[in-house]
Amino acid sequence: MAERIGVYVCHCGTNIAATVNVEEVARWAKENLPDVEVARDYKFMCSSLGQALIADDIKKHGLTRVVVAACSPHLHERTFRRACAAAGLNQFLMQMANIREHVSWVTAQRDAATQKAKALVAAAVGRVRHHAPLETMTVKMNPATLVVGGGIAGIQAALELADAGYPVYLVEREPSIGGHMAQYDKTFPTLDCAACILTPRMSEVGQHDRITLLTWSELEEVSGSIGNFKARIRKKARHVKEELCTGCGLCIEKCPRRVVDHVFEAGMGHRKAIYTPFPQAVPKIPVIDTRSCIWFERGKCRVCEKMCPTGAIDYEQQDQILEVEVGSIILATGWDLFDCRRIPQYGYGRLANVFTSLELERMCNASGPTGGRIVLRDGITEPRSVCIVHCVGSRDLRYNTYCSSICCMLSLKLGHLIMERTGAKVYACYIDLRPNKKDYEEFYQRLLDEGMLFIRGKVAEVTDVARTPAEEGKLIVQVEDTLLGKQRRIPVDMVVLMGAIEPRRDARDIGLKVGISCSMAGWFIERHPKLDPVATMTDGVFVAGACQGPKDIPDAVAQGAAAAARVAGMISRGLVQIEPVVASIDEDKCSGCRICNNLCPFNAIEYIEDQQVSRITAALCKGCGTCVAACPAGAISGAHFTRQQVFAEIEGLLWDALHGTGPQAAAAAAPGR
Amino acid sequence: MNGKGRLAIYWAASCGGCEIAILSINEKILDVAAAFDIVFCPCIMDVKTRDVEKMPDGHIDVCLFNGSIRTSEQEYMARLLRRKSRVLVAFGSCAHEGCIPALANLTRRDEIFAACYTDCPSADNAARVVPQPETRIDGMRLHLPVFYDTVRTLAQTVDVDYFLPGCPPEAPRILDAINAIVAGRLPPKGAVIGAATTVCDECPRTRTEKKIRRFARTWQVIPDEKTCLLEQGLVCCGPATRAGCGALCPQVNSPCIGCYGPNAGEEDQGSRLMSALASVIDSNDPDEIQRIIEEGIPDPVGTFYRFSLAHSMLRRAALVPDEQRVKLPLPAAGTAQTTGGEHGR
Amino acid sequence: MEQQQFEPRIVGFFCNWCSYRAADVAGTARMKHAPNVRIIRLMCSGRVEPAFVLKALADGADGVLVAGCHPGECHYIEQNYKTIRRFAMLRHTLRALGIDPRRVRLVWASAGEAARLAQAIDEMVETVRTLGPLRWRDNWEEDPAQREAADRTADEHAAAMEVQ
Amino acid sequence: MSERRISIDPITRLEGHGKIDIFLDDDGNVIDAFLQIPELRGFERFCVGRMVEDMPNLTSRICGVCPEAHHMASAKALDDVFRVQPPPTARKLREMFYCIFFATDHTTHFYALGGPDFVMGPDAPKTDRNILGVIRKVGMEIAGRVIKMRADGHSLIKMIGGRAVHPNWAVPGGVSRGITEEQRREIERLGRDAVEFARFSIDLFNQIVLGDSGYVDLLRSEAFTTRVYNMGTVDERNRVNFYDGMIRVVGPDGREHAKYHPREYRDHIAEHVEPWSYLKFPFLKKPGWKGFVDGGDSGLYRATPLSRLNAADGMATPLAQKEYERMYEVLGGKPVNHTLATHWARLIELLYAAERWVELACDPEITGREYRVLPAGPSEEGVGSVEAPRGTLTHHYWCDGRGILTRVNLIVGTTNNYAPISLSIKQAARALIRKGAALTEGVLNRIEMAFRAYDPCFGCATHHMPGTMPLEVTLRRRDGSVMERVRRTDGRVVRTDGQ
Repeated sequence: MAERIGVYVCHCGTNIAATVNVEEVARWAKENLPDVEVARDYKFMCSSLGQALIADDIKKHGLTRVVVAACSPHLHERTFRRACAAAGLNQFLMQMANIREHVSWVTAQRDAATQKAKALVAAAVGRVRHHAPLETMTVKMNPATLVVGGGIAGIQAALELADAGYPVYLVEREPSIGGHMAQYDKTFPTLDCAACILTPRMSEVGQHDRITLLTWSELEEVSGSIGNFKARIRKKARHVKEELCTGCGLCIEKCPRRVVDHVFEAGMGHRKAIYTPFPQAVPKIPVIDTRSCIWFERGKCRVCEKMCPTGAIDYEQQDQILEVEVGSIILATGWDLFDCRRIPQYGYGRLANVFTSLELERMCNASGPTGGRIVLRDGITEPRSVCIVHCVGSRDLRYNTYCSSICCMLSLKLGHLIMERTGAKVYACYIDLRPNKKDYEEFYQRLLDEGMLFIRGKVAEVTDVARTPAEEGKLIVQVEDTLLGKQRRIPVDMVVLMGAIEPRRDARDIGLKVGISCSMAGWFIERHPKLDPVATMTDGVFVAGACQGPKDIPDAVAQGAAAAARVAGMISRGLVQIEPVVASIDEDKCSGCRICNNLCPFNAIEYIEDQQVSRITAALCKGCGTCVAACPAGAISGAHFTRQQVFAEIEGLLWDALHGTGPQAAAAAAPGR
Repeated sequence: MNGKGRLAIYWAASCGGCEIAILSINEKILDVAAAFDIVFCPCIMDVKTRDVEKMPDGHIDVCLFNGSIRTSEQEYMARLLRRKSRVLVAFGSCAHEGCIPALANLTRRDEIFAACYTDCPSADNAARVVPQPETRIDGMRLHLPVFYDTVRTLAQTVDVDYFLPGCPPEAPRILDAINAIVAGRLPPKGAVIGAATTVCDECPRTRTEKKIRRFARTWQVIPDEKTCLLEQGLVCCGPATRAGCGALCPQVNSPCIGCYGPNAGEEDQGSRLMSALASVIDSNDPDEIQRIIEEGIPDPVGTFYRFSLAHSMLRRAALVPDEQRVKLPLPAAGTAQTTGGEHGR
Repeated sequence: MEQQQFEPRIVGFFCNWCSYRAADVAGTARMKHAPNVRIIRLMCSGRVEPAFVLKALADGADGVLVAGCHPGECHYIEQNYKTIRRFAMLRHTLRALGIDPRRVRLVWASAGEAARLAQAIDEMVETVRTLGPLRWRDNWEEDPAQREAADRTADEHAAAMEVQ
Repeated sequence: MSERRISIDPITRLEGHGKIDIFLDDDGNVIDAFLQIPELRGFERFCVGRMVEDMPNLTSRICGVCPEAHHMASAKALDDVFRVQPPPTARKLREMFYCIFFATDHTTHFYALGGPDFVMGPDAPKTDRNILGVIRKVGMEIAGRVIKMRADGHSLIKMIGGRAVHPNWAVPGGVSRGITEEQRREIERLGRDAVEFARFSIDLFNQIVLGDSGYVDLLRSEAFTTRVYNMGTVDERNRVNFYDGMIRVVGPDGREHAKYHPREYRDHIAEHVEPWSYLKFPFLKKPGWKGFVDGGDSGLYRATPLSRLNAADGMATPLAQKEYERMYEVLGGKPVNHTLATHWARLIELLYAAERWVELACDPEITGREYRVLPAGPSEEGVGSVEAPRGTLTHHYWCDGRGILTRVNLIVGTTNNYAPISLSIKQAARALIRKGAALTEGVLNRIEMAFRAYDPCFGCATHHMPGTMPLEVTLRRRDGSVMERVRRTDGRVVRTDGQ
């Protein structure tokens, strides 16, 4: 059936008309292009009068398609779509031809410009004929939310949502929530006690009736899409029956096996084979570490079992797989510390008294391995001089180019604690100091007053090879003081390395599971770095905290809250809109060859084993069209960018070559050989 | 179709396999004889072009025309049979898409003559004789049809009603078509009578997601008989090739070579295959990608357009490849064309 | 003389997020460049099928320019890597068909790189100008001599008369 | 002096285009006769640039009537290119497959193409002179056996090679897939039927032809006798073999002229080119090209069932050997130069093919699992040769280090016979067209019989596409004006036959 197409050529004042013969283009379109019912030129199509012009024609001439030749669709596509919709024409039956940005503004040659404008209009007319009316889809929103990661960011997000009255599943891979913050003693710049502000939030989570807390658990797989995700979660065997355990701690006390704790204590302290990471752990229920448990090793012992007053120990316990259904997902998986061994010249792991920031954090912690005493590896001697090395693995092309952003403040905090508790002389070797937030600069000034010594220069080496008697038995920090412009050798008792904040080693796998991607560095990519910092390219999936980039506690908390707010908004609306520009598979044409199966980064394509066809979940599809282009059977079509539409557009663009008009089509007409 | 219909079977530029395929419907051929009077079939009976020329236009109910068009004589026969037939069916890959002989569209008449007559390793042709449209031997005149540069499909020569794909079409599909015609259950004009999915649909091999690190040449691997050949690195045309054969080649452990042409609604089989195979190359490094492609697919046109070059969007290789053109700095349009042109002949 | 000069027709396939915006910015900034490239907007360079390029060349384009986001910056995460793969395959095939690879070009342009894009467009137009018109359909346009030959067959038959 | 031309355009009941022009003087005597082949496909050229391993599939499209022959010759050329020896199982599978094809193909020719001339008789109404006529004459029961024979052959070819027409099976170093024991049993069963069918066909030939003195005279007549060299492939004991062996050439006098390995073909034969045909004329180099004349001094040779029997010392299977001996006994010793005896020879080959097929089907190695070995890589050159039903078929490839073809040469079954066919036609024309003698359709058909005996496949020959146009004889003056035309008017009759 023949379409009735309206073509509107905009002067845009003189922006277009000065270079393109707009009247000619309109006249030509009416005379030469099939099914063009009306073709007009007008001063400003985007003005309310211009829009009214279109609306009237739609009614008067019963137009079924509209082409607007004006500026870039990025500027006014919405405008003209609304105008059409208002006049009762489906908004997707309108096509724009960009004759300003792509024509009148890039050339001064009037003929060439007019010729090109005609081509673009012909293309739009050719294309729009094949447009289909599309409707935006809506899906119901499941009010439950999955939060992955029980650090401060995840805790914040979970509490915000739970307090708003929505159910939350909080998944944490360690036996307790709390994350890195639980390892700290004080927090900068206020120096208030981390535990004092964190533990109340933790127990809130533990007790909240809307939060299902799943510790010692990991995310296995995610399917579905915004509004209706399905998540499979592996609840690792604790070998302690949660429903029976009272958290009395007897089992831990009596457990004969003591092992170094590399996770929570950062290798500075010990724990038992059955343990909770720290006294205030939430939940209090311990976990048997089967790799070090004597019973699991040699099949004897069972002391904990004997000791347990409630018979909660269960050596036979198996991993469980839980299926939860949620409407959205918040990733707050946090960060890992840079492995300082990677920089051998700093001697970590070789020179006893070179420490990492986390190790020092644990030492400072009153409930830590040393009860808060800062000592050398011998566990007795207090250092009389300490050097803090900044940017270890950050701002360094060989490791991470980015700035870990918290180390400067961390260094100041540690410097303060060291001086406070040992009176030692503290140096800090830095590249730049970046105390760039509220009250940070003040804190820096305070440390200057307290006598912390700052040397601007990147440390070249830490060694124990003395050159002078004064250096004997010391660690010597080799650094160029770029302010004094000379090499310095600073002999100290202790060196603290400010290791970089790195993405979780398995961040990419997690990203893959939920269909979001990581930057080159490995941080999850947000939808927009400024305007949409917690959403991602996958609808219904949000990120919060350090998994999105290095950040300190206040920022992590802010993001947790922000993510929660975004989710709450969608839940309260109850429905979510989905763009109709998506791909779909004609299952009769699909032969199940599975070429398309791993082409979608958003996991929108699934293979239906029993029917031997692939299927696209519209809600997950972003409409990029890559699978459409790949399908060897031509079974996949991309709404609003179908092969038919693009082909028609190409033919339009080349109207002068095909229909033998224009400068060289004349030549083309001449016999070729 | 009431009463007996009139059937014609003609071969233009084809290998004769289509006739053998028709004979291969075996005893069913007698049913056909019952439904149709065969009024023209030079392969098996002595009926003449003269008779066809004498027939009133539209006298033949159905003409199964196999073979492509590459000489003046074939073009003449195509026009003649179009005129005389109510329903003209492009039968088999040659008439439909050009088939393997259309790979000749990668060359030119002069190159073919050179290879066959003047530069042929076994020819004894010091005089460099090549066939001529007309030869006179003391007064005796002998004519040969003109040999074209480009192989054309039937539809590129005359108006065609239906297409039957395959090299050759498998017997069951032939019967389907004939029965459809007899029962008057004809699809809309211009339709390809065949399946609307691709060979994988009929292929019993197990498939998973595709990640290709290397395209293997068929002589390089003995493929496992159970799993998808493409996943074993072999360039199997199955994913981009219309079903209907029953995936015969994969079942003898050989990759599909694409004889049924593109899937329903698709025009250019090679481009679909190209796009699909490239998409599943498991590398993001341009150099590595280049290497994988060049080592594994040294002959892209012969691989992707093995059966469909004449029917493809570009139809043939440039008569005058860009690199053979005389390059002038910023040539005026006219000049460029004529210099380009002169190489054509 | 100016009119005499061969003006290539080049079809552009630009992704919605980076390269099409870059082309817009080039306009907004009034960066003058060759008007020979006629741009089709697609959501992603990953949507570009070899068939699009073939179609353009067959229908009279002298060249094709595909533009997308820089690798690693794809709006759809990694789809432009598929573009790289397909493009390599396509050029490999076009070379075999006697088409100079320089007629078909792939460029990356972020929304900010208007100048870079405009320059790439000018370069490409000049390159194609030196390559000359492609005028692909001439490759199979019928040689009049061929039609005559076919008609001759007809005449010979027509001239014939019957004797039993 | 007005010159007259008879144009038989085209010749029918063969695979391929063909046109015969016979020039007469005013007395109506034949001056000269030309067999023109009006087409060409140029595989030699367009296969250049392809992947060499693609050739078995590409070249099988040279001819849909004998794709198996090209498939096999090509596979053997690849074995040579890749310097690889297929394991015994593969070798035997290929030969068995090939014998099945041979039996099927010979059946088709005898009953559908050449046979009608004998079964129906050269002067029978042309409308009956075709397979349908044969069916009517010999009866549905026999027709059923013919159809079954072909159906069995094709079903086995499909079972083994993947497809009934254009198999996709042979690869350098063997075949892509072996056969199972149950498949083997089926092959053996149908093979035994084939042997019976072959014997039955020979009996039929005995009754109809040898039982009819008219035919025997025709067969022995000078008009159908062409004395040229005979070519064929022989095994180590000089017995006929279709799949593999040495090429042996025997003179019209029966003496061995040459025996060589297919790789050396260019030392022994060359091809002559004429401007009036797209097909080349191979000839033996030693005697050389002397034009269209026969005898020991002319380089013309035949490669047909008859020449294969002439070139060999016997058949490798018992029943066929008996028939072989009987034929030479009846026709007066070797070599036989009576063109029409080719039909007889073809039936003897049919019998041999069937027997060999059963032999191989019963070979314990035939179901072996080692049916393919992987080569290291391509060398620069390779030649492969088999006996196609219509003559010795040679594929010769050159390729580069990547296995991309740089040059291709093909000498195809029928091509070998182009010159002798032209000669036979000339001889037949000279003998049959004389002043005063009425120029009947029957006469023209006898001329056609001269080449039909060769079962020529110009589809193969010119790697052009076959397609025949009906027979028509036009007598013209030099100026081209028509003097008279003889034509067959049997189009309608066929229709009425159908009812």
